[in-house]
Amino acid sequence: MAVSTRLAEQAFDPADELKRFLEGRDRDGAVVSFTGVMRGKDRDGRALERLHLDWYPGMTEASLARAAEETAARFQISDVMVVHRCGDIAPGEPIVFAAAAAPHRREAFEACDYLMDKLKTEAAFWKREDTANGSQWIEPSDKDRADAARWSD
Amino acid sequence: MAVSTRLAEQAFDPADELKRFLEGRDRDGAVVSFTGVMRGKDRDGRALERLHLDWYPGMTEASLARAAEETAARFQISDVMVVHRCGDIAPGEPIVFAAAAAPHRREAFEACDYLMDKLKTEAAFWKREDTANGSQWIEPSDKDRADAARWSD
Amino acid sequence: MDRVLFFGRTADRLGRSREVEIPPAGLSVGALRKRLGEADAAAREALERPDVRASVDRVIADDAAMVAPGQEVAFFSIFSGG
Amino acid sequence: MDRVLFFGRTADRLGRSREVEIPPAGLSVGALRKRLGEADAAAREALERPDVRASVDRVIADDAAMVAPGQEVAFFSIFSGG
Repeated sequence: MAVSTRLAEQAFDPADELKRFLEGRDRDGAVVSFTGVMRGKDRDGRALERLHLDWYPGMTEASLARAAEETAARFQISDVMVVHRCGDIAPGEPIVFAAAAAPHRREAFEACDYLMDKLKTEAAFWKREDTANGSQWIEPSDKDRADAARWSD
Repeated sequence: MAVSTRLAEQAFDPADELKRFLEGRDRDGAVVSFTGVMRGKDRDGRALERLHLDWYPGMTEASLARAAEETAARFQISDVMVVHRCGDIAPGEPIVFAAAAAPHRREAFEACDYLMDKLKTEAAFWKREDTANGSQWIEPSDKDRADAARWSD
Repeated sequence: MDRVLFFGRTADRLGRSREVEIPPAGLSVGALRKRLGEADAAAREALERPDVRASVDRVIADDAAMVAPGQEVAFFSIFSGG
Repeated sequence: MDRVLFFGRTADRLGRSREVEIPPAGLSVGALRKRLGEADAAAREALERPDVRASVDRVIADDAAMVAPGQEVAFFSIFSGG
């Protein structure tokens, strides 16, 4: 079992991450990945110039590792990984790439889904959307909280 | 909405497929992908030399397109794609790559999950596992049928 | 002559295809299955398995479906899925 | 002198960090919060918001938790998640 998490201050390529995650993998039949991409518009349709993900060096990395380890402990999976951006992110840039590998696809789907719900509510980031008319700090959405509540801990 | 399906007689790279699928994507926040990899052992732990996926030219492509179109019609997604191998597949080689993009991650997860359940039961393939001791044709597993039955049509 | 196609386990016994003459008035899928089975016991056994399906012009068809000359018929074991 | 860190919305008002003297006997998180708020009204308002959390050595801590000299304290608005 390999649990790998990385906080990326620079842009990264989800395709490269998937390539590495798949390398030499002939024991697991199923790999599910999630890629979160920075959108060009906010919830109200206004153009976004930038997303700033503020982070606390050390604490943020630990929160990524905790989410991945809880996922590994909960599901019958072989490996799990997360790469998460921080800092200034431009529209179209990947924010997060998460992947889970398992012998069976159901476990891979559920593990990746769970991991994303954890990250969306528990990862130690502070999100600020910057538009031409100013900046706004964002809190977890009701949808994120409801998604996370689906998993009875 | 783009629905793209491809039957591949030669090995393909899931990372390249993900890269293309992500290109220019700044309207959708969420992309979920599934990669199915040829395992080195069968259900009973015997070493597999090869998987042969027999296919019916024309009919098999149509079955992939139908699964993807049903997925597109059912979920709030922006794009969906499938690449599926046929012919002789070696252990470690990708068999299938499926991906769905959506504004929200829940829809992307559900669409990709549904699409895989459809493909696992309805795609027009005949699967034969070749070992050192002979070959065996494989039928859909009870698990595949149970997974597909989760979606009440 | 028309060419009937075989896939999956069915092709192990019958090969990739066989030629058969479909009369101008047509033939049912069931009659075609029977005629192909007359070639030899292995063919008959393979085609009469309950899980063997047929298609006409790449659409699944039952034994009552009619086949006209020039249509593409195939027999195959049940799909395994992808 | 010890350095207290700020993140998220809280850092908009207080900057990235401020220096504060933590006495050898230690100080509670709540007392530290109050002392930092004495600097100016904006700092007080930012630190007294009900959703502002604190951590000691990178572990979430409530106002009763004690801080010793040399420990790393941070105040921040609620996590937005990834």
